[in-house]
Amino acid sequence: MISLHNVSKWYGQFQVLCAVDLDVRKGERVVVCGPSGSGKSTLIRCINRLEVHQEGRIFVKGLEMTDNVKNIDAIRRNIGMVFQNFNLFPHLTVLENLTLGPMLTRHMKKADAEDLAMHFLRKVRIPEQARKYPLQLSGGQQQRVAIARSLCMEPEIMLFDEPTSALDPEMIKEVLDTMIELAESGMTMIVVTHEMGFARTVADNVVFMADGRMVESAPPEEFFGNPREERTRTFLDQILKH
Amino acid sequence: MISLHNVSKWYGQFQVLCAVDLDVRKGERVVVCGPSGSGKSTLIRCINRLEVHQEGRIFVKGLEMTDNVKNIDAIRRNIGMVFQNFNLFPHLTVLENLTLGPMLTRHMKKADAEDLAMHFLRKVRIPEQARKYPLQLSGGQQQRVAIARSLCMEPEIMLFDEPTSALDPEMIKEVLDTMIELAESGMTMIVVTHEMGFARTVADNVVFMADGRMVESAPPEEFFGNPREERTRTFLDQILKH
Amino acid sequence: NSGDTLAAVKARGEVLCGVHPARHGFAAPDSQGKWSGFEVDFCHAVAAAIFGDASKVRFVALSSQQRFPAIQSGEVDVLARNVTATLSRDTALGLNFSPPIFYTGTGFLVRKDDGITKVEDLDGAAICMAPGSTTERNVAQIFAARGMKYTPVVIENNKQLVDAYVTGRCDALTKDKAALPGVRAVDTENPADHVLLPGIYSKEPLAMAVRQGDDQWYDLIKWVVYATFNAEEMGVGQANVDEMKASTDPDVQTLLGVIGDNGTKLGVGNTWAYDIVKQVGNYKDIYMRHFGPDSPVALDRDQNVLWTEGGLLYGLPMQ
Amino acid sequence: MIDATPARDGQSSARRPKDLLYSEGFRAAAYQIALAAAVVFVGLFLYQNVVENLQRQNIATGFGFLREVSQFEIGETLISYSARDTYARALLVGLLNTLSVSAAGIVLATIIGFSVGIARVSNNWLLQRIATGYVEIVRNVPVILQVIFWAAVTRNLPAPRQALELWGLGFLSNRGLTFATPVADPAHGWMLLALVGGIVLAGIGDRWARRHREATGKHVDMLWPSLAVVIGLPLVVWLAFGAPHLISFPERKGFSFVGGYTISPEFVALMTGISLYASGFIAEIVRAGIEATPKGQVEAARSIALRPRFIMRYVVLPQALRVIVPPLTSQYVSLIKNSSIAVVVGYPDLVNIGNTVMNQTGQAVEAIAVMMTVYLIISVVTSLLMNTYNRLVAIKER
Amino acid sequence: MSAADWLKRNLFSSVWQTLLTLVTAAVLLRFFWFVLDWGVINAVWVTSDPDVCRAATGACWAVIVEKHRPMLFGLYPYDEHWRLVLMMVIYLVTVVVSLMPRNWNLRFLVPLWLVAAVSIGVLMFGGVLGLRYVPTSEWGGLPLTMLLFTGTVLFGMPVAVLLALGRRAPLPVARGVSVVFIEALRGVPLITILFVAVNVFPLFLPAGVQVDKLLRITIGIAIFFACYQAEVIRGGLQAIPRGQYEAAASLSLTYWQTTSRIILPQALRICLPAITNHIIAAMKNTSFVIIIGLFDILTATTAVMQDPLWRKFYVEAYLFVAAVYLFFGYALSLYARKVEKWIASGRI
Ligand SMILES: Nc1ncnc2c1ncn2[C@@H]1O[C@H](COP(=O)(O)OP(=O)(O)OP(=O)(O)O)[C@@H](O)[C@H]1O
Ligand SMILES: Nc1ncnc2c1ncn2[C@@H]1O[C@H](COP(=O)(O)OP(=O)(O)OP(=O)(O)O)[C@@H](O)[C@H]1O
Ligand SMILES: [Mg+2]
Ligand SMILES: [Mg+2]
Repeated sequence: MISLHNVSKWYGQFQVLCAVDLDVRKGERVVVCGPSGSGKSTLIRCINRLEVHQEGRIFVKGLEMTDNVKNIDAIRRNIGMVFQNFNLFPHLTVLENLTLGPMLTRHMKKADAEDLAMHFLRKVRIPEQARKYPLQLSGGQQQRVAIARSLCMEPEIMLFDEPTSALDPEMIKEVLDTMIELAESGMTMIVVTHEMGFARTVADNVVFMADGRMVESAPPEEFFGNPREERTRTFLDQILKH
Repeated sequence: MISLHNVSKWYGQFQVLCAVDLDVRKGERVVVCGPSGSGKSTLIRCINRLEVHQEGRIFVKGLEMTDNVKNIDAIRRNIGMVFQNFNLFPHLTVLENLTLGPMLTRHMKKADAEDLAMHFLRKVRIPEQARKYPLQLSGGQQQRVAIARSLCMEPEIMLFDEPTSALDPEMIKEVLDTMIELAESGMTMIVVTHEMGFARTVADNVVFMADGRMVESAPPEEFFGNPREERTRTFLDQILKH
Repeated sequence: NSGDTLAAVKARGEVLCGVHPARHGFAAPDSQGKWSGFEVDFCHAVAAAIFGDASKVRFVALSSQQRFPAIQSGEVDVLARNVTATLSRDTALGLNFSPPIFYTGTGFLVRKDDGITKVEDLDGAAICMAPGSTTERNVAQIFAARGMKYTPVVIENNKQLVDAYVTGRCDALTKDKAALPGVRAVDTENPADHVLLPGIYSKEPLAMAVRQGDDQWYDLIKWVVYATFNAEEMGVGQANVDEMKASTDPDVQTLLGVIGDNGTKLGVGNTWAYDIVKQVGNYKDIYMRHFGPDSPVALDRDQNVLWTEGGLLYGLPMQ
Repeated sequence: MIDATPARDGQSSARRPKDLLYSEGFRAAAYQIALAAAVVFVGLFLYQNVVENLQRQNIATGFGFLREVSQFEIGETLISYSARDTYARALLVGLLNTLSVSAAGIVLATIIGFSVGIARVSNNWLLQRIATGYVEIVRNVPVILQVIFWAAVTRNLPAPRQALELWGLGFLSNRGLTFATPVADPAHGWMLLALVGGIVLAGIGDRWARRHREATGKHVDMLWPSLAVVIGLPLVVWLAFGAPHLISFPERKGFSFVGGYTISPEFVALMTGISLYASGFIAEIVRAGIEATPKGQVEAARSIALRPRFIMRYVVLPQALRVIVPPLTSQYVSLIKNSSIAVVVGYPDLVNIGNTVMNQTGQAVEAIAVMMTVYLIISVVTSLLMNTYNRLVAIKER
Repeated sequence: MSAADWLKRNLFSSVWQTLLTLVTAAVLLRFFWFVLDWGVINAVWVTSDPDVCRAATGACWAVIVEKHRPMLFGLYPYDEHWRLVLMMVIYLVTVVVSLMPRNWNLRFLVPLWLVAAVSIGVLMFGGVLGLRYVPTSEWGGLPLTMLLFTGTVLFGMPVAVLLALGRRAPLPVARGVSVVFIEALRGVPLITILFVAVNVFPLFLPAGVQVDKLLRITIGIAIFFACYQAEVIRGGLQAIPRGQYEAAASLSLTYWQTTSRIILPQALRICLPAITNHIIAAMKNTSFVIIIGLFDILTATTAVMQDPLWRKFYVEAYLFVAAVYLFFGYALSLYARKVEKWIASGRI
């Protein structure tokens, strides 16, 4: 589904991504972790072309990500993205947030789009909030709306950028539960997160990044049980001691 | 030292405190816990008259808390308060934060006030930060400054409202250590916290609140080992599993 | 209330006199800030009468908008600022007017090369004028009476007003006729390019004004004016006043305070009129100083001559 | 005392009378009464003085003068007016002039302000710098200096005889901007009607397109059809009336021009000065509005594959407008207030006429009160409208 | 980033951008050429003969050289202009010294300002030490602008703080009075307030009581300024978290102690940028006194431009006045930016 070859990116002089290689198969669930500033966000934002990579090649479902507007459009339709701070449209109701994309880019009828939206709202377990505005919801509810909004585009791939790090502890669980359900339904997912419990439960592969490099990539048992690299071990020690 | 008789308080229609009774003897250390919104903060804020109770009577060191300005002043001078998010004065240095109260309300000379401040800064183990501004310190250091600021008023009673809940895990310990030391020095304390380890170590009495009512009050061994009420048990189950 | 003003002036040691900020011939500061002009001299005359020292005046420049509030509120003691005496000002504004010190009427200043020779040629013209002036009303009547139209351009700030005419924004500048030669002489690049329309189209008697309700002060101002008229009539001028003191004419003797106690009756020294003539002059002296043939703003005396010569200046007897 | 929470639910007052002095509730009441008394006392004192002063000096009072005949002419009037009308009507003429110069100024300021504001956030470094320079200069030079400057410029334009010809359509001279206008024709009324009709039709078309899209999912671009109907309909009416094309060209005659329409130099100077000044502030408001929409919003919109114009229309604009409109309105109000410097250049606005009235009648208190009240009403009405708007578009929060 | 990169990104990133850049650059160059040609190359710098200026095709800066005294000093007696120069030096030194943070202690600033105020007063008024007495009605030019501005800020800021506190006070009467006062004054143009100060205010005083006109006008502008500034400060007050009040209360500080030591210092820091904007606006607003005939620098310049011989060069004269305002405004905002940086870095 997704493959990155030798992708590099610079901000001015500063190299954020150094020759990153990554392959994600259909239905595979990859968790990306690593210290702050290591380039995790940048990596997944490149896949969606919210950032432009400068070297290497990125393929999504066989289409190469170039500056071809058509390709970008096609790829974005196939990819849902969930952000750390939700980025819901505050001036639209939950339902409108959900139907905007389907109606404008997938040319769905309003009624159909609303049916679809309610379907996914039920899936994330907040159908009763459909008429409210985003800022009237709790953080956990907002993030679930954001997930539903992405799902309404019926993407084949979902990207998550620290979806729980802006949430209070009680709300983390509800969002993670939603994501686990989603994973179980067979969605291809790349998740940047520090929730190691989640990684253990659902990941097919855990990737560890540091300083823009992919340091280690392994199935969770191996990754947590027997990390190969010294860096990984230090990182895991720090994070699991907590 | 402190006694509450039948204290009730409403916000509009909503009753936050329902006929609360509480007695704290000199040197006693009481930990208050309970689910969010149960009125813990409101309770200790009433003791300091940061909130005004509407029914019942509150006595501190024999003085009744009414709207008599003289009494309020006398009581507040005897009570130190530490808040969840520190509430240090960001425009003053640590030292100025500490000397402000003594100079303005206790009419101390500047030199004396600074000696006193340094004394307590040493006690909370950050004398070297005296010239810095609060925002240049870590959360744990800020909270310790806040404790020192209260101590500079040389109060006989200290109130703590979830002093560690805004802190990162690494910093919680340093603040709890400071509080334990304080408890060992014989200070009368009421602490709202969910740190059950702390409660076990220092509390003479643990109080459990729910829905504005005092549900249970017992010494820690009894409270944790053999709670009388069903509500308490559920709460403890939840909080200790975590 | 009566007597308050004189007492206050004496206590202060100077007269506060409201004048026009820049009306050449009547009142204007020179580049050194020293005031001079016809109305300025009447202020000096008042000071001479009270203190025996004409220099004890402080001038307060007032725009046309500020002049009445300034006198009403006591910011100035006397207004000598091109005020036309009218009934409504006398009553509704709470003022009292001295005898007119200058008789004039609405005048028009126009450019020579526009070929305008009389008011009738101004149909359709743009006319610059100050707001709230009697001129503004007179122009409305003059044009209405002739069934003509015009575009008023009304600007309060005198500099801006004159500027608007000089730059050509207006075809004519209208003011009291007596004020226009000053504009022509000082503000235009080439005075010869501008002419005053002949004829007088309205009555504009300019007088000094004081607050109502202080009769003593009003009397003093009134008689200061008459003193200048009478001095001219008796032939007592700045040049010969000391010789005239020896005159045996009882009228002259009374005027100059040699006999009688007119000064005491007015609440000032008995040589008050002598001081006026000595330090400031009689009416003719004052007039010639500012409007005489040698002055930059030469003006015919027209009606501003003594009644004995067919003019309108008539000083009441000072017995 | 905790001043963030007024002691609304304070307890019953203390029990002993001596304690009363120390009671929070009693103290609050005492302070209030003292303050209220002081305010009333000062008010009465001032009122008393005014009444006494006016009476002692026998100055007329009251608003009766409004019904008296004004006896002066006004250079520019939007309604019929002559020296035989009342002071009240003269003031009305002034008010209408204030509103007309403000309306023109608002349009001009908005156009310039939005252009410069967008240039301020442009990707083009050069354009952005120029816009910044412009904003810094027009905002920091006093508006009154700008107006006086433009007044000097307009006055120093050539006299009518040497007027600058504008492509045969009009003249620019120190008598103002005179330009050709179509000779009045019954067709014009109908064309205006057609224009309004066209705008209404375009609105209906837009709604239809939205319904159609919602019902079928198909997007119909209404931009060109809308433009066509708004421009086309009046054109059709014009042709239907036989294309009346008589135009009144201005000609030099007498002191200035006959024919066409003339905008006075005072109007031009005042409008230019106040609108350039306001445009600098508007540019900053627009820039702030554009920058206020968080980057994440655009990214989220992109990630659901919205095309740039939809992102603009459905995500950025609705949020930016919420930020822009309130300060924009207060700029409009301050532009209206700034139009009062008309008095310096001689444009007959409300203050200028009020000033004349004040000089004529000598009733300064009343004349100034009239001016202040009118401006106050304009401000209050605007802020009421603004509050309503804010309530309507407010982003709902918890 | 290399220069080429920078150019590409900021000026030539696309065809459309390149076009835009070229067109703007052309216009800009044309404009600069004009400025150079008119303002420098063909300009006349010094001459006392207006005909020399008229003959030139460029700017006539000579008008400023020739007329600088009446423009800068207005009606003030000509022979006494040295007093104004001295006054401005004292004024500027005092201001600059008090703007330096290391001088920020009241024990130094209060005497400094007292001395400055007294010596400026002596210089301006005279009447002692053998100096000729000059009444305020003869003051003018740049010194008058400075005095109006300083008076506005010195008198207006405390009033603004009081109004802002009043509007946030726990006492409903105080709130009501402040709200009505602030909103009413913000709803009317400054001109009408000046009219009141000049024409109506004297009627509000008991008979015989006089207040100097200049003082009345300064107070009028100051109160107008205070109402706008109060709203800014209110914004700052609202931004102070409730916890600050509570912490102060738990230290048993009184209302005034809390306000002066805890709340105001923070609120003023928070809204410093907006406060500066309004202070700069106050400086611009002093120019409104032209309407009531006070001889500030702008009025003095319009009066000077009345001279028929030099009238033609009004553009140069007004550019000069604009430059004076721009200079002081820019200096103020630069300084404010510096203060913000100091605040951010915790220096003050
Ligand atoms: N627009 C930008 N300009 C310059 N540097 C940037 C920009 N965006 C990100 N960076 C830098 O690139 C590096 C990688 O950023 P990235 O957001 O990918 O890190 P991350 O691994 O997601 O960290 P975190 O866990 O904090 O989110 C960081 O050092 C960041 O400072
Ligand atoms: N100013 C207020 N107005 C109305 N309701 C309030 C106000 N302050 C608190 N409450 C409500 O009173 C209840 C008790 O609040 P309180 O802060 O005492 O709870 P708590 O036990 O401290 O909870 P937490 O653990 O979340 O701090 C809550 O339901 C809260 O929503
Ligand atoms: Mg990140
Ligand atoms: Mg709490």
